Amino acid sequence: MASMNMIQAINSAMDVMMARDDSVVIFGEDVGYFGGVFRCTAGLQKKYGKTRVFDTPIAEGGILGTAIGMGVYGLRPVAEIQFADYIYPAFDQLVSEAARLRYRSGGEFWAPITVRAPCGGGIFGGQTHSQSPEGIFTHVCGLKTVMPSNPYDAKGLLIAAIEDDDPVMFFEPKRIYNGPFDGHHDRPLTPWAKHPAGEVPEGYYRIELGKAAVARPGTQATVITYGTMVHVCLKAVEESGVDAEVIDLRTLLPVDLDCIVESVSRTGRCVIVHEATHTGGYGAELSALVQEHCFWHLEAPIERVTGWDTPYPHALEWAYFPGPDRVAKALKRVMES
Amino acid sequence: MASMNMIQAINSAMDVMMARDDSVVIFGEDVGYFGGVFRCTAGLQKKYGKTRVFDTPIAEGGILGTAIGMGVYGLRPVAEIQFADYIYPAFDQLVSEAARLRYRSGGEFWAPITVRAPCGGGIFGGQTHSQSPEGIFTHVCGLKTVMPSNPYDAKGLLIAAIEDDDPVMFFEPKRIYNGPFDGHHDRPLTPWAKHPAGEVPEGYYRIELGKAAVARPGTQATVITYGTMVHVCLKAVEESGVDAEVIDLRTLLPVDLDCIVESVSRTGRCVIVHEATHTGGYGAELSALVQEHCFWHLEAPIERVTGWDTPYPHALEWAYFPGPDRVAKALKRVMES
Amino acid sequence: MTRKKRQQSADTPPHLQLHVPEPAARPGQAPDFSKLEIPPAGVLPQPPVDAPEPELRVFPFGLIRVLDDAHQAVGAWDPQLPVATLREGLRHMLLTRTFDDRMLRVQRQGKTSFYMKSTGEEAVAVAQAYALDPKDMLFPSYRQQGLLIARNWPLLDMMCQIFNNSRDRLKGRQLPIMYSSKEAGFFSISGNLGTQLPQAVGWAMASAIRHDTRIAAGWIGDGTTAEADFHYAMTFAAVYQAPVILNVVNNQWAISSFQGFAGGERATFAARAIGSGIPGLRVDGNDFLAVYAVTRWAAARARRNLGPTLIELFTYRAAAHSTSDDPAAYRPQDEGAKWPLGDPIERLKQHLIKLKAWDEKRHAELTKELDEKVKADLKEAESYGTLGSVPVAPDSMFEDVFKDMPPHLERQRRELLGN
Amino acid sequence: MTRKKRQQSADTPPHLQLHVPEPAARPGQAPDFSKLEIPPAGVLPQPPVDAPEPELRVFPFGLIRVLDDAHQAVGAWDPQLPVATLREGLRHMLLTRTFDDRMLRVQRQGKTSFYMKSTGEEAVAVAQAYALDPKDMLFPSYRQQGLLIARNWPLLDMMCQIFNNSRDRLKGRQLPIMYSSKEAGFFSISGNLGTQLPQAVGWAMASAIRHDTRIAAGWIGDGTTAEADFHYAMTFAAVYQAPVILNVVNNQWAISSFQGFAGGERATFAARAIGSGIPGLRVDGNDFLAVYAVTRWAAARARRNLGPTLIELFTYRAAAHSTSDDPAAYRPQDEGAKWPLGDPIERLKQHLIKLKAWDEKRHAELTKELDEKVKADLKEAESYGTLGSVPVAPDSMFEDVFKDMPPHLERQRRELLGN
Ligand SMILES: Cc1ncc(C[n+]2csc(CCOP(=O)(O)OP(=O)(O)O)c2C)c(N)n1
Ligand SMILES: Cc1ncc(C[n+]2csc(CCOP(=O)(O)OP(=O)(O)O)c2C)c(N)n1
Ligand SMILES: [Mg+2]
Ligand SMILES: [Mg+2]
Repeated sequence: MASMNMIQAINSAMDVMMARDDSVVIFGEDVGYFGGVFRCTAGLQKKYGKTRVFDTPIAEGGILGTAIGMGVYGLRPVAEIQFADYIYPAFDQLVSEAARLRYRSGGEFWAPITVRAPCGGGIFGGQTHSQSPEGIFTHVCGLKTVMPSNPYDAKGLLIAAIEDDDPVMFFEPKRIYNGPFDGHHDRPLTPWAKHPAGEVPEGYYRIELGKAAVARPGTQATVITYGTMVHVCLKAVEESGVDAEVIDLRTLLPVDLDCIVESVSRTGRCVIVHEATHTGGYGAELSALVQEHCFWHLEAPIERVTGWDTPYPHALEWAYFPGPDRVAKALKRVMES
Repeated sequence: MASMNMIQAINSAMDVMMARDDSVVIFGEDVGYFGGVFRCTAGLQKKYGKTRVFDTPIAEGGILGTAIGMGVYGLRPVAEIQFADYIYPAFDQLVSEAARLRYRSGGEFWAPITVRAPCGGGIFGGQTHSQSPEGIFTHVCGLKTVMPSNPYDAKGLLIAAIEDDDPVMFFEPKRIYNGPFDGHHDRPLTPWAKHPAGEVPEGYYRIELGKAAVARPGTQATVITYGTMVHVCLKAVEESGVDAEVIDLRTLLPVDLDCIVESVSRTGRCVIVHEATHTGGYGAELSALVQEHCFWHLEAPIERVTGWDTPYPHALEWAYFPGPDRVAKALKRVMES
Repeated sequence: MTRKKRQQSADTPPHLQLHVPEPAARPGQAPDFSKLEIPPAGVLPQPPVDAPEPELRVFPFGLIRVLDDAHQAVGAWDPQLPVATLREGLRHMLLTRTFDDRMLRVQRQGKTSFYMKSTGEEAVAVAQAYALDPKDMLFPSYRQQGLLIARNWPLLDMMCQIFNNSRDRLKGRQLPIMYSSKEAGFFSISGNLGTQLPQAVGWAMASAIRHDTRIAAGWIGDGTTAEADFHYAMTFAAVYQAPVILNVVNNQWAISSFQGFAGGERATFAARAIGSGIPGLRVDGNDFLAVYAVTRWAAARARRNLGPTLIELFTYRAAAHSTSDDPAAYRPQDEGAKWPLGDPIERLKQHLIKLKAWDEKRHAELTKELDEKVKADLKEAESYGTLGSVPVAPDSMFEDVFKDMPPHLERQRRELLGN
Repeated sequence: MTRKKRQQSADTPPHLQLHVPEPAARPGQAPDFSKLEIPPAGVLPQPPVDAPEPELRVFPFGLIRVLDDAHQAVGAWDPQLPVATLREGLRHMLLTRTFDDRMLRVQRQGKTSFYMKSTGEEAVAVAQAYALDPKDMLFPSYRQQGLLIARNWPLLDMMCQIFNNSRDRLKGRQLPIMYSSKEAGFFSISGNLGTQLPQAVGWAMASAIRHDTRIAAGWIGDGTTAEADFHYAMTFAAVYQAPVILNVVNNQWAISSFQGFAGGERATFAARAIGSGIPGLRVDGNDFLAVYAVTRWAAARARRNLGPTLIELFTYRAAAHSTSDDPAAYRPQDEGAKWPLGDPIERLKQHLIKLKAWDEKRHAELTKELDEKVKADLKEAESYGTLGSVPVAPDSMFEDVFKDMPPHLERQRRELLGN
């Protein structure tokens, strides 16, 4: 066991997989010699060589187009998109190719690529360094989508994603790279070293895709969330005084419906929280699923607490970010009705 | 008044706007001399000249990138994407630019572009000529999304879209270009000439964006749908014997929430229908909205009837297409619970 | 500054005009190739495969030709192929055309939904398949069915895909002609233009990473060069010196848009190579020998770690774009017949006749033999069903979306099956 | 066929290797420009603006220089600018640098979140702004703040954007330096690389469609040439002969990636023009006179309906990529200081001194004057607040998503305001 922040845990996952499987290759903008603008690939080129860890042209579509070709050859490419906000130029290769290849070839060809991308706000990055586009990808059949909330999960899920034979979108909430951010931006951040999930095995381990975790058991309501918002929701539960269960989805697609249904059927109340914009976000799918599967148990309308339907405004970051107060308010509303 | 099919109505809308406003320009792959693979721009280049109606390179991202520049200059570009399935290469220009420009420039710059794209299946087009990607765009703040279900609406909505100062995604369900397809692919198609909505004024008229239409009033349940599925749902209602109200959204974003809430509050039962894939589709947002605003009126779980979460399979088109039987079954289910 | 600027605005410039490309002739007009420059055959030298790129910059502006107008093989690029190979090439090209003609008829009979011919472009696919190693990986567009045929892939298998019948390995999922064959090293054809080109580069990069010996080749059309994927492929191939051949089949039309809308009015497509610092060869795509020779040259270069090559294959799309298209609406009906560089099959045939290795009688026999072979395969293929005539198991629709079926697809599968 | 193939595989090729570009020097090593070819100043002729593109194909492989190593203006490209204009140019370049240095300090003081300098690249923005008409539309990247400054846009306005304060016209929405000024003809800077380039082409196409006289210019960096938008811009500009100037500022670095990862090892960026059949000029980006001259030439060409020009401005990113970056981690610390083409401000200063139109004393005075001007503006800007020091009305967040606020945003606005 070692104490790792999320960057170190992600780095460790790739290190472990590079050592175990020489078909794993890593590339992206500035990931090679420099080790990535967030340092997630630091030291890997030195350790595994320039032809397994390398820098690329600034062309996200080219990065994923070539990644697919490498995957078809038989490699396991792990491609970094520098910010999730810059994944759109690669959208066609993801939707029309990575997600469709196995299907259209009758199972003959596939590309086991892992696409890593830092996402989310709270770092004064402005509208093009703060986005959470996961809801676009969960609508695309053929893609798996993952978003960890802590170092331990990040490593185990990334290893599972790299080993997965389907394309996996792996979103890393950059706001919690260094510590579990609870939304109180005016208070000092606790480092991962002080958090149990900052204790990470140095070696190989997997966390299966498609399995949620109960971040906090509770009886009165169910909060369904993922990524940075897990910590915001835990804080909100604490501050609201509501004994709510907090579910950390970890994998958005395939989603762990059993875990959700079991919990909401028990509590009868549900709040869904994500940082992404509201309309058509993944929260909409979660809300639809909950009411379809728990309708007769629901005692209050399902609430969605999300980013607003605007770009991420630089100076108004904290008015945009769905903080603990907004979550707590929603918890109170579902309790009151 | 004249009898028009949907292609003619769309052509007429552009013709009217080209004549009224010389800042309107039309371009896209094969739209110029040839008049478009679906003939929607037939005759317009001859009438308005090569510099207002022209062919483009095969580069959807370039088509919309230049369209934005033209919009910034002061033109009103109407760009055709040959099939909605081919819009993904333009995704970055749509999401990061068209949708964000007014916001990020504090209202100084904007691009009043209209993006026309034929969508939907039922024509044996296979997985890359059958997609309904509207649910990706309704999640993008800053874009408006429209999908007409008949010639009269198509013309009025397209004129409103071209006049709109925000970017508008205008999806045309190609299956109903020639007639209101009710899902019974084994029966002859009634042409628009035999349908009241095939009666279209030759001149200028608008249908405001953001206003739904009640395609069929009803009392026992509410069916919320749009595009081709409007006709499928009308048939399903007829066949199910349920006196359901059928709402044709026409504009998906901004959505006509009042119309939805008024209806579902009355009927207490709701079925949402679209052709797009299920998970994270626009139906999820509609379901979430309905349960948020009509929770206390709901007497049965909201049902979603959609395309399956797979690519559109060529030979299995009719097993994939959500036909009247599936909709009728759902109606019966919501009535029984 | 402001003073200076006023001066500038002073020299009042003319009013700006938008240039919109226009082909030389439209329906009703006579085909016009007067602006077309066709250098004589055999004039261009063949550089050593390790020639540095700066020494190769004449090739994008020339046209490599081996077969001259008298059907003789001339010049440094003559690959000097054995007569047996030439006859085999003729056979594969003719088989491709026979197959195309037959399948078009089948589509017209309503036995399938769609078809695309490669008429006039058979030399591209067949000669290039010959010039490559059987283990090299091919990333084609939808118009290189000749690659599969030249690799002796069973027509029967192709027909079963076209019919989406019980023997369709793609389980009825794909539009006709969207072939896929891992065994033949023929990558799954995409409906989205151009996506295969950076994938070909990625595959080649992987082959280099693994110190393999196999190279990759990709094909796109002239119109598709405008897509981002062409740019990505060129950039990544150049940066990593990937062992790949990037082919642009310039058949001068993209549905109704002539090559001017892809930039063909201003430069050749081979010239794009200069900006990336990789060799660009422009070849008469209807000249079997020339196509073979340039492809061999590019393959040798790639195999020796000398990097990628861009090849522009200059040809003409003699048939309609697809069964959904009617060229009479946008180009002169006889334009194809008047194409100065002729027909690839006719030209190789005449060359063989010149070599006294062929004659009309044997050609007629071959034509008949191939026609019967195609008919026979077709008969068998139809016995496994045509589009819609045999039920495909509907729930197979849910397979292969993912390697293992996740719960939500399992639920949907059960709903479809009504239980 | 099969026999032939066996032969092929027979000549066993070497094992493939992936080439991964590597810069000449890394931290700890001495800067190495030995492979760099710098032709002397004044050698290249200036072609007439209506010269056909095929006659211009030498320029992408050369380097247009006017100021020689003795700081004299030499050769056909000397724009012969009045001394007053040169002094003004020096002033605007120095003002840009002074502004950059000051704002960096301000960021370090925590008064804003982010900053990006253009140090070493001031001649690009300032000389190009001079060479264009004030009404021409500019589509810059984030490193051409000099364009605004050369157009005499108030520093105060720029500072207020950087501080997101009460005078920020962009309502606190944008990251610092993401300027936008319709009045200055300066397009809203995008955080997404390259998107502005096809937009510049579209704007120019519109100007041509409307028979306007204004042209457009767009800027991207060397690294950004790999993005699709560069390809789209080149293709559309060439096809429609749009009145636009496409500028590639090759400062040799893209964050930590040297230009080799954009293809710079194989060809110049100006050479991309050849493949599109448009003129490509490569210029010493640190030579104020040369940058002015090539831009004037390209602008004149565009204004006369002679189409687009690609300009590669060869320079060096002397500072860090941004305040989030530390170049010491990936390049020799003194590489910038050793850059053979020197510093644009120093070189213009020395040229003016050579012309007896300037001296160290006046330069020192100017430096002081500009420093005070920037300080004064800064004082005023700070009086309107710095990042976070003044509350921005939170509900302004919902404005301008659409022209009119739709109901769902109105609902969200009310929720935010708690009513
Ligand atoms: C991304 C994308 N855009 C548009 C289309 C529609 N489309 C199919 S083929 C074609 C023309 C392609 O022309 P070219 O590249 O010259 O190839 P050719 O058909 O001549 O072989 C077009 C526009 C598509 N399939 N994919
Ligand atoms: C689409 C996109 N991908 C990646 C980035 C992250 N990024 C910002 S600047 C930069 C380097 C750009 O280098 P270059 O084009 O040479 O411009 P320079 O910074 O040198 O002026 C990168 C990769 C981005 N902003 N947008
Ligand atoms: Mg073509
Ligand atoms: Mg750079």
